[in-house]
Amino acid sequence: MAKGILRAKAKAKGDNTVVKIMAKHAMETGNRKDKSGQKIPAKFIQTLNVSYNGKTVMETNLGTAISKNPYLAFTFVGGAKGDELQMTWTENTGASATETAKIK
Amino acid sequence: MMNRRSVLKAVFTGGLVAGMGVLMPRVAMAAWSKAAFEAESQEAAMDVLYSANPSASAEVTLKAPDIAENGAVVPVSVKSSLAGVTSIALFVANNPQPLAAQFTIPEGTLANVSCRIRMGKTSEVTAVVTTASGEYSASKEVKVTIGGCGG
Amino acid sequence: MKIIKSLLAGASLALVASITQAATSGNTLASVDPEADRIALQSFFQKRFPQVPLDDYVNGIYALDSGSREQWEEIEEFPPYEFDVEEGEVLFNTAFANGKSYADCFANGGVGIRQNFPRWEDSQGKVVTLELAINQCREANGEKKLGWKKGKIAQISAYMAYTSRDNVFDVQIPNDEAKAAYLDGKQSFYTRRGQLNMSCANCHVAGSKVLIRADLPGPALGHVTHFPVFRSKWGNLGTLQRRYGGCQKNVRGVPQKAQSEKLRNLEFFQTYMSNGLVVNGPGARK
Amino acid sequence: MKKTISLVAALMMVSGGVAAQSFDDAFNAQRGMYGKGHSFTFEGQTYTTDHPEEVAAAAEANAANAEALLADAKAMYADVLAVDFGWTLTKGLLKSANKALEAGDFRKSMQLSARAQYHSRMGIAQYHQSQQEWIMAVPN
Repeated sequence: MAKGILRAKAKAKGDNTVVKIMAKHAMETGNRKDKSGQKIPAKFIQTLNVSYNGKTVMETNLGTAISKNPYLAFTFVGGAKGDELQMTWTENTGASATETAKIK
Repeated sequence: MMNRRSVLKAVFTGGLVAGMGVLMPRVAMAAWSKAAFEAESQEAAMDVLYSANPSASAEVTLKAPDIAENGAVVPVSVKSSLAGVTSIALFVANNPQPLAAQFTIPEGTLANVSCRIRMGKTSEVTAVVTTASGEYSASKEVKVTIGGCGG
Repeated sequence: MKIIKSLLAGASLALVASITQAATSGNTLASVDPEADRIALQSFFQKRFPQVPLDDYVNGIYALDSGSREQWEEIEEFPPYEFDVEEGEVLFNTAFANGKSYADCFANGGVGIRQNFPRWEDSQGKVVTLELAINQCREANGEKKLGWKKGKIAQISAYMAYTSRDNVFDVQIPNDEAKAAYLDGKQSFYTRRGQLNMSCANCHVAGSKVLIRADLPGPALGHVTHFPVFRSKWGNLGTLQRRYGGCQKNVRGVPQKAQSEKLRNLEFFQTYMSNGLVVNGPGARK
Repeated sequence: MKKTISLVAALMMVSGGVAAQSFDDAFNAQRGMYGKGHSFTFEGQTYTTDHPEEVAAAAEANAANAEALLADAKAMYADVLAVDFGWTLTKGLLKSANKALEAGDFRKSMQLSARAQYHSRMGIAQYHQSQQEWIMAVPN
């Protein structure tokens, strides 16, 4: 299953769309040590941006104080059942990807 | 909402990325600010981001538990009834790096976000809401206890 | 006699003071009455927490602790085990090298059957938990066993529980051998272990309104309905038997082995106690 | 944690469950009140509040005694594991006792072995006690 790391539940509710996103990610802070006492290097999602119809509806900058499997919920005006959301994440390592989700 | 002072400060503290972000035309918020996210005190982080100290406001609502079930996953929500909210930021004062997240709120998106944060120990959690007229905040102490067994 | 005990031992024995010897169900194969046990446990909790509806016990500790419940409901908005259910489904549907799959080992293709486990298997003369059945299925098809406590086995178990949500637990005790296993599990549940000299019941029955540091122990009723669980403390998904080992270590006892006869019987007893409640696993816990 | 453990000790003393004071009750009451190294009389005889393990640990500190005590403690640990009632800290105590023995610190080794043996003896007692008493905790 070539699914990305993001899972989204986007629901059209009246004039609004409620978006809930969770990423499968350890959000390593860089402060933890492994069993041999070596620091585990920081590896976390730095930004997660969501757009709808080419318009940005949410931009986030995240730090290491965001929990493992980061969660984000917000609501924007507009959006209709069947439409698509674009979600772009970038890691502090430079890794990045865009994933999509349908509004239900 | 950064002015020249905070730009200078950001650059001065080695926050090259933050500085550049601010110098760019302000498309919503600045890029990920190393200076702010790596600042080791809430004051320093706020200094990078804001020109003045945010003032407490009843129109900012921070929802967080009194006692966190588990400091690793603390559900937090922020909303505001203020007009023209452009961004929301979350700080955990006693974390090694207090700035937890920034959310840019474009027009058409409600000033109401939820996320889950990590807390190393009991701490004040502060939400700062940015509007055209400045920064407003709400704070709440969240207790992090050493668990017993956990249900 | 009990009064003397609680006087001597103070607070912790006082917990037992209100409890008298079971009259209707005993400690021998002839006298033990599982149904009476189950009803007695239910009425114990209903007497103690009259405001909590019976159905709510499937939510474990969150049936009793409102502060935690709010956070849990927030977490359940997008629970961390969703990835595991997804991965469990993929694992469940991936064929073995011989072309067969898990679906071939279970009734109804393995879907919606969580409520029938653990079950007494006459042919094996023992209690078979869902996780044991999963590994038996693998071995019967020439695959290696999975580890018992976390990872793939927990994910498969989570998926199978997920497909069984809202089905009513229906653990059967078909004969005296099964009853003996039940009795053994019951004894384990009420037996004090470890340096702290505590039984499961000390915390999860008698102690269900006593704080352990900042935590309330989960009520024994409905205790097993939401497993496997994603515990924030673990940061991943784990099986009930992983939790058993953790509990036994918490009271400073050398833990019994996962899927040992003792722990399988304990799970058999505990699940029988939750008969009538629904499957709501997998769960999210602190 | 200290508090919990002393409570545990209190629980241990009620093992007999007989109203008239048995030797165990008397011993435990005296031990609880005065700690080790105290003398008391029970039915006309004088006893001390020391556990048997403490008496053994107080023997002359030499290699032979330390080795013997460690061997006893290990044997009893095997016994308690056989009935499935081991305590978690015992293994570490035995390990430390072994280390101290190798380092030539016989007194320390004997004290650690004695503690390990006490754990195992209590675990075995817990096993026997639980066989009788578990049913009393069942609600009805």
